[in-house]
Amino acid sequence: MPKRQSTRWPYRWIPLAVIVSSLLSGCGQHYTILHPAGPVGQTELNLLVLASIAMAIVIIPVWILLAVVLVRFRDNPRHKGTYIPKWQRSKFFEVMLFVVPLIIVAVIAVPTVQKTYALDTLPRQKDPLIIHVTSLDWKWMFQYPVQHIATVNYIKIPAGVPVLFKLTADSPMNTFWVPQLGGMEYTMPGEVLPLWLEANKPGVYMGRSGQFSGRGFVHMVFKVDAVPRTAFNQWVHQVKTTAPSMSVAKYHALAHFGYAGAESFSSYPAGTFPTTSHGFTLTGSSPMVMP
Amino acid sequence: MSQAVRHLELPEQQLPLEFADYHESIKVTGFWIFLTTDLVLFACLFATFAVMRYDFANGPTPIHLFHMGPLILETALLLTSSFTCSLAIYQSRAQNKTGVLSWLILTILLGIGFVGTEVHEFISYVGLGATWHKSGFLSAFFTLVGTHGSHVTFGIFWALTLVVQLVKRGITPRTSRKLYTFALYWHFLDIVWVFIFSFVYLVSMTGGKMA
Amino acid sequence: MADRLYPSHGTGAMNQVELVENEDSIEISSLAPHFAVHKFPWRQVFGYVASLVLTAMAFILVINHVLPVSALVSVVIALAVLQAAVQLGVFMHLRESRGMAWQILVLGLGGFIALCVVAGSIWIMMFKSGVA
Amino acid sequence: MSQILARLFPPQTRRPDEVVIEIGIVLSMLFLVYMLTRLKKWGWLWREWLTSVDHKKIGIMYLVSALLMLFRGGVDALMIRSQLALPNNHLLPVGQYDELFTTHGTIMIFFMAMPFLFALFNVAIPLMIGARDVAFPRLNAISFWLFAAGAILFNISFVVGGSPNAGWTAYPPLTELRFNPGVGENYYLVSLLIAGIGTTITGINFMTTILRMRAPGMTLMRMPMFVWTVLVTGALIVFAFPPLTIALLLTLLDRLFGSSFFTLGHGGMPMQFVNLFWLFGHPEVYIVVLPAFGIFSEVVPVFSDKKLFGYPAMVGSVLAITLLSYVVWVHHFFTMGAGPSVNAFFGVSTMLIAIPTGVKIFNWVLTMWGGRIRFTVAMLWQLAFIPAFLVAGATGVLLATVPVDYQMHNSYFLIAHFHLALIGGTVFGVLSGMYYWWPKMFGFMLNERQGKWAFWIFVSGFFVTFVPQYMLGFEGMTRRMYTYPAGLGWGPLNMVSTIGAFVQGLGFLVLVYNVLWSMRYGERDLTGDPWNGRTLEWSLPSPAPSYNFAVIPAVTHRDEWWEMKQSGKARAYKVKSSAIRPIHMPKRSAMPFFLGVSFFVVGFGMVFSWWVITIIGALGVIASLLFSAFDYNDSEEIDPEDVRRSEASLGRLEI
Ligand code: HEA
Ligand code: HEA
Ligand code: CUA
Ligand SMILES: [Cu+2]
Repeated sequence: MPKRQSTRWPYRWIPLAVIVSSLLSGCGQHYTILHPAGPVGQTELNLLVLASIAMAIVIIPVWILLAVVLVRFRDNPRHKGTYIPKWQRSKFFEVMLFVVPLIIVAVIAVPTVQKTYALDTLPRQKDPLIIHVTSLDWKWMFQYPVQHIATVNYIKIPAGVPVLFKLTADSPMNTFWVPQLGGMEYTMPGEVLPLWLEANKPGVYMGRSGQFSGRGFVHMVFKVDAVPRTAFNQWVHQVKTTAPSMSVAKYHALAHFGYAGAESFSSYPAGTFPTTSHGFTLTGSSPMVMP
Repeated sequence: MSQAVRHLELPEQQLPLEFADYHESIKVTGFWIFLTTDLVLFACLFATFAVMRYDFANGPTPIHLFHMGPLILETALLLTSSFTCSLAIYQSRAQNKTGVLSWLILTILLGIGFVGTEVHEFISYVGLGATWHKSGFLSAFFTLVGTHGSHVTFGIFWALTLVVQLVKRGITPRTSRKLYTFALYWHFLDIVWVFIFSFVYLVSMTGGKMA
Repeated sequence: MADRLYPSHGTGAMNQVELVENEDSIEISSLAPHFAVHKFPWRQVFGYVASLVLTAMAFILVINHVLPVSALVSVVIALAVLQAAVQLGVFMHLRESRGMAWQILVLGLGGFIALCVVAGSIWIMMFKSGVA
Repeated sequence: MSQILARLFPPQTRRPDEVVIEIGIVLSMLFLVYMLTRLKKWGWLWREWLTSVDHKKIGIMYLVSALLMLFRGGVDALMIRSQLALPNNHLLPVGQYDELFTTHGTIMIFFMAMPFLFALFNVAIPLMIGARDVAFPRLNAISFWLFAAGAILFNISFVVGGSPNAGWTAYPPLTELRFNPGVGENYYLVSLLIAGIGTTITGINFMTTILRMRAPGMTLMRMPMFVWTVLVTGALIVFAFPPLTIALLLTLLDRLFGSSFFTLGHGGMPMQFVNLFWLFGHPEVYIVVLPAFGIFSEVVPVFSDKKLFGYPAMVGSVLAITLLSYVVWVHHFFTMGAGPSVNAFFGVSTMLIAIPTGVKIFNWVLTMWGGRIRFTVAMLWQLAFIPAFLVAGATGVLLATVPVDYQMHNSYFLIAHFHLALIGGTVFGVLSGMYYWWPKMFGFMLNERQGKWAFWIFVSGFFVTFVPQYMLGFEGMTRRMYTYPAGLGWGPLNMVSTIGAFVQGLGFLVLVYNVLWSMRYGERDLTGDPWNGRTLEWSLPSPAPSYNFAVIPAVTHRDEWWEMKQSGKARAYKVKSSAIRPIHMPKRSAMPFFLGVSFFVVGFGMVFSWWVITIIGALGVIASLLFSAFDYNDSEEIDPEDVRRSEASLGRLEI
C-alpha cells in the first residue's frame, strides 16, 4: 500500500507544476492575450485575472482536501481517519456548499454583467473611425466609408482613437479577431454587427479569423497597423492618390475562392457593403469552384 | 416530495381497459413522453418560422399569399375530427365496437379532407410562384405547416391499421390502448394546428410586427 | 408480483394478481390520477363547442381589426393557449393514468422548454447591440 | 456505370490512417466471417445477438461498438496531433485535416460517448431498479440498430464518397451545397438523423422504465443515484434531440431539396442553425456527463464502504443542472453579438451551473471522508476525475465570463476546456463504470494490476496533452488550423501535447490488452458481489439470468442490498421456490435488425440522392412498422419449472 502512495504523487503534481511554469512563462511575448494593447483587451484581461483568482480559491482547497482525504481514509491498517460508515448528513456542510460557491459566482457575475454592457458602448468623448469589414473566401476586405478607400488583408488605424468595425460576410461565417486589441466577433452573411476596439499605442498587431470557414481558413490573417494620427492621414491621402480603384469585376474576383496579399484601393463600388441587414445589393460569390 | 405512499383510488378492475393491463398502461406513459418530444420538435419549427418571418428576399409576403377561405375550412375539419376522435374513445370505454369503428372512420375521413385542402392550398401557392426555394420565409412556412400535414397523413394510415385491428380483435386491453394512444396523437396535432393558424396565419395576416 | 412484466391479456387474468404497492403507488399527490365517467359524452360536447368558440373569436378579431396590433397578437396567443388547455383537459384525459400521472410533469417540462426555444430564439435573433 | 463508380469513389488522396483502418476492418471482417462459418456460429449470432431484445445483450453490443469507436476516434486524434506537432507540417494532404477533426469530434461524441453510456444504462438500470427488462424491449433493440445504422453509414464515408469536413458543429453556410459540394456533409446529416432517432427512443425508453417499472417499495428517494441521473438524462435527451433533428433536417432540405433556410442568398439565416444546434449541443454535454456523475455516485460509496453523503442534495443538484442546462445555450456563441442583455443573461445562467455541480463534487469528497477507501481501478478513474473536472469546470466558468469568452472563444483554451470535461468527466466515468460492472456483464473480473497500468499511463498522457493547450489558447492559437507558421511560439507546446496524446494511445493499448488477457485468464466472479456492492444488481448472479429476478424483491431502503447484508438477511441470495411464478418475457425479434438495415438503405440513397434506393429502404421501413402493428405475439412465458431449475443450478433456490 505505501508503494501506491508514492505513485500517486506525480499525477497530482504534474498538472500543478505545468500550470505554475505556465504562469511564469506567461510573461513571454508570445502570450498575446496577456499583453493587450488597448482598453478593450485590457478590460477583458482584467476580468480574466479576477475570475482566475476566484477559480484558484475554489480549486486549490478542493485539491488539498482530496489529497488529505485520500491519505487519511485509505483502506490501510495505518490510516488515521475514523471509520463512520453511516455519516451522510450535515446541516453545516449542506449550507456552506451552497453559500460559498454562490458568493464566488456573484463575485465574477457582477463585473461580468457590468463589463458586458460597458464594452457594448463606445467611449462617448471620442469620435470613432468607422471601418466596414467583409470576410470573403479567404481574405479580409476593409472599407473606410468616410475616407472612401478600401484595403485587403491589412488596415491602418490611428492609435488612441476608438475604431468602430461593422462586420459582415459575403462568404461562410468567420470571426474578426485582433487578440491584442480585444475580443472577437462573428462576421455573418445577411447581418451587420458592430464591434469597437482601440489601440492605445502605435504598433503592428496580428489579426486572424477564429471561425473555421473551409480550406483556406488558416490563411485568413491580416495586419493591423496602428500609427499616429498624422501618419494615418498621410496614408489615407497616399492611398487616395496612388492606389488603383476597385472595380465591380475586381470585387467579384475578390469574392471568389482564393487567397490574396495585402492590397489597397482608392475607391470601391457602391453596394459592396449591406445597407440593411438583408444582404448585399451586389452579391459576389459565384458557384463553387474549389481552387 | 412526500415520502408517504398512497394507493390508487380505483381498484384495478375498475380502471378503464387501456390501463387494466399493467404493461399496456406503461405504453401510454411512454407515448406521452414521445408526444412531448414532438412538442419540442414543433417548437423548433415555430422558432425557425418566427425568426425568418420577414426574410422575404423579394418574394411574396403573407398578406399576398394567405386567404381566409381554406384556412377556415381546414380548421373546421380538424377541430371536428378531434371531437369525433374523442367520441371513439368514449365508445370504446362503453365497449361499443360499432360505435368506435364509425367514429374512427369519420375521423379518418375528416383527416383526409384536411390533408386534401392543405395540399390544394400548397399547390395554389406554388402556382403563384411561391416555392420554398424563393425565400427563407417560404421555406420556414412550408416546412412547419408541411410537417404538421405529414403528421396528419401518418395519423390517417395509423388509424386505418387500427380499424383493421379493431375489426379483427374487438375491444381488448391492447386494441383499446392502441386506440387511446392514437387519440392522444390526434388531439395533439389539433393543438399544434391551433398554434399554426394563430401564429403563422392570423398573426402574419394582421401584417403587424410581433414584439 | 413475479409475473407482472407481461401479464396475460384480458381482464379475467388480472384477478390472480394482487395489487402491489409499487407501480400503482402515488408519491406525489399532485400527480394522482383522476378519471371521469359519464353516461353521455357531455365533456366531449363541451370541449368541441369551446374549441369552436375560441377559434371563432380569434378569427373574428383578426378579420375585424378591432384591436391595435400588439394587443391583437397577445389576445390571439392567449386564445390559442386556452384552446390547448381545453384539448388537453377534455379530449386528452391529461389526468388519467395508472399510478402517478407522470405525463403532467413531463408535459410541463416540455412546455417550459418549448417556450424557451421560441421566446429565446426570437430574443436572440433581434441582435440588439448598443454600439452602433 | 463508370459514373456511379466515380461518385462512389471520387479521386482523392487517402489518409494513411484511413487506409490502415480500412484494411484492418476488411481483414477482421473476413476473419470474422471465416470463424463464424468454421465454428458454425451464424445461427448463434443471429439468435443470441442480432435478434435479441435482452437489455443485457444490447448493452454489451453497445459496449463493443463504443470501444471500437473510441479506437477509431482516437486514431483520428493521433493523426491530428501528429500533424500539429511541428509548425508548417505537411504530413497530411491539404483538406484532409478538416475531415479529421470533423470525424474525430462527431465520432467521439455521437458514436463513442453516447453508446458507451447507453451500454451502461442497459446493463445496469433494469437490474438496479429490480425490473426484468426495460419498458420497451423491442424499441430498445430498435434504438441499438438505428445507432448501428448511423454509425456504419458515417464510417463508410471514408471509403465511399468522401468524409464531412465542416466540424462536428457543421455551421452553414459552409455546409451549403455551393461551398461544400461533395456527399460528405450528407453523410454527416443523414447518419446523425438516423442515430438521433434511436437516441430519442432510448431516452423515452429509460424515462418510462424508471418512472413505471421500479420494484415495489423503491420510491423515488430510494433510487440509486445512477438511476436518478439516467432519469434526468432521459429527459435531457427527449428535449434536446428535437432541436438537433430540426437543425440537421433543415440543412438537409437545403442541400437536397433546394429550400433556403441557412443559405447565403434568398434570405437564409445561418444563425438560426447555430441557435438550434446549441439548443441541442449544450444539453448534450450534460447528457454525456450526468450519467458519469451517476456512476461516480455508485462507485464512491462502494469503494469507500460508506453511505453516499447528502443524497437529497445530490438529487436536488441533478435536477437543478437539468433545468439550468436548457437556459444556457447561447454561451457557445456569445461572440455572435446578440447584444449585451442576451449575453449577460446567458453568462450568468451558465455560471449558476457551477453551484449544483460543486455540491456534487463536495459530496463525493465528503462521502470518502470517514470511509475506508479501496483503490480499485474503478475508484482510481473516479479519483482522477475530480481534479481534472475541477479544472475543466473552472475554465468553463472563465468562458462563461462574457468578455473573457470574446478572447477565448474557438481557441485552444476552449479545446482544453472541453477535453478535460469530456475525457475527465465522461470517458473516465464510463471507464470507471466499465471496470465496475464488467463482472456483472460477463461473469469474470478484469485484471486489476493491468488496469492500473492502463490508468496511470492514460491519465498522465491526458494531462500532458491538454494542459499545454490552455497555454496555446493564451498564445492566440485557434482551433481547426491544419498548420501554423513558426515564430508564433506555438511549436514547443504543441509538441508536448502530441507526445501526451501518444502516451494516451499507449494507455488505451494497455487497456485493450487488459480486456483481452482477462477474457482468457480473468478471475471468475462466482459470488455475484465481488465489490461488496450496495445496490440490487449485486444481489444477482454474474451474469444475471435472462429474466434477471426470479422473484421481484420488495425494497425497503436506499442501498437495499447493503442493508440486507447488514441485517444478516443475505438469504435474498436464495429464492423461495414457492414464490416463483410463470414469467412473461419479450420474444426475440428480427424486426429491429431489419428496420436498422432498412434505415441504412434509406440513408445511403439519400446521401447520393439515388432515390430508387431510398424508396426501397423506405418500403422496408414501412413493412417493419406494419409488421409490428399487427404482431400480437411478441411475448412468451417462462415455465416456473425452468426458472427453478436455473436458480437451483446457481445454488440460489430455497425449497
Ligand atoms: C462533458 C462535457 C462538458 C461539461 C460538463 C461542460 C461544463 C461546462 N462548460 Fe463547457 N463545453 C463543452 C463540454 C462541456 N462543458 C464542449 C464540448 C464545448 C465546446 C463545443 C465546441 O465548440 O465544439 C464547451 C464549450 C463551453 C463554452 C463555450 C465557449 C466558446 O465556444 O467560446 C462555455 C462558455 O460558457 C462553457 C462553459 C461551461 C461551464 C460553465 C460548465 C460547468 O458545467 C462547469 C461546472 C463545474 C465546476 C465549476 C467545477 C466544480 C464546482 C465547484 C468546485 C464549486 C465551486 C465553483 C465555483 C463557485 C465556480 N463550455
Ligand atoms: C468524448 C469526446 C472526445 C474525446 C474522448 C477526445 C479525445 C481526444 N482528442 Fe478531441 N475533440 C472532440 C471530442 C473528443 N476528443 C471534439 C468534439 C472536438 C471538436 C471537433 C471540431 O472542431 O469539430 C475535438 C477536437 C480535438 C482537437 C482540435 C482539433 C482542431 O480544432 O484543429 C484536438 C487537438 O489536439 C483533439 C485531440 C484529442 C486527443 C489527443 C484525444 C485523446 O484523448 C485520444 C486518446 C487516444 C486514443 C484512445 C488512441 C487509441 C488508438 C491507438 C492506441 C492506436 C494506435 C495506433 C496507431 C498509432 C496507428 N481533439
Ligand atoms: Cu507578464 Cu510580460
Ligand atoms: Cu455549453
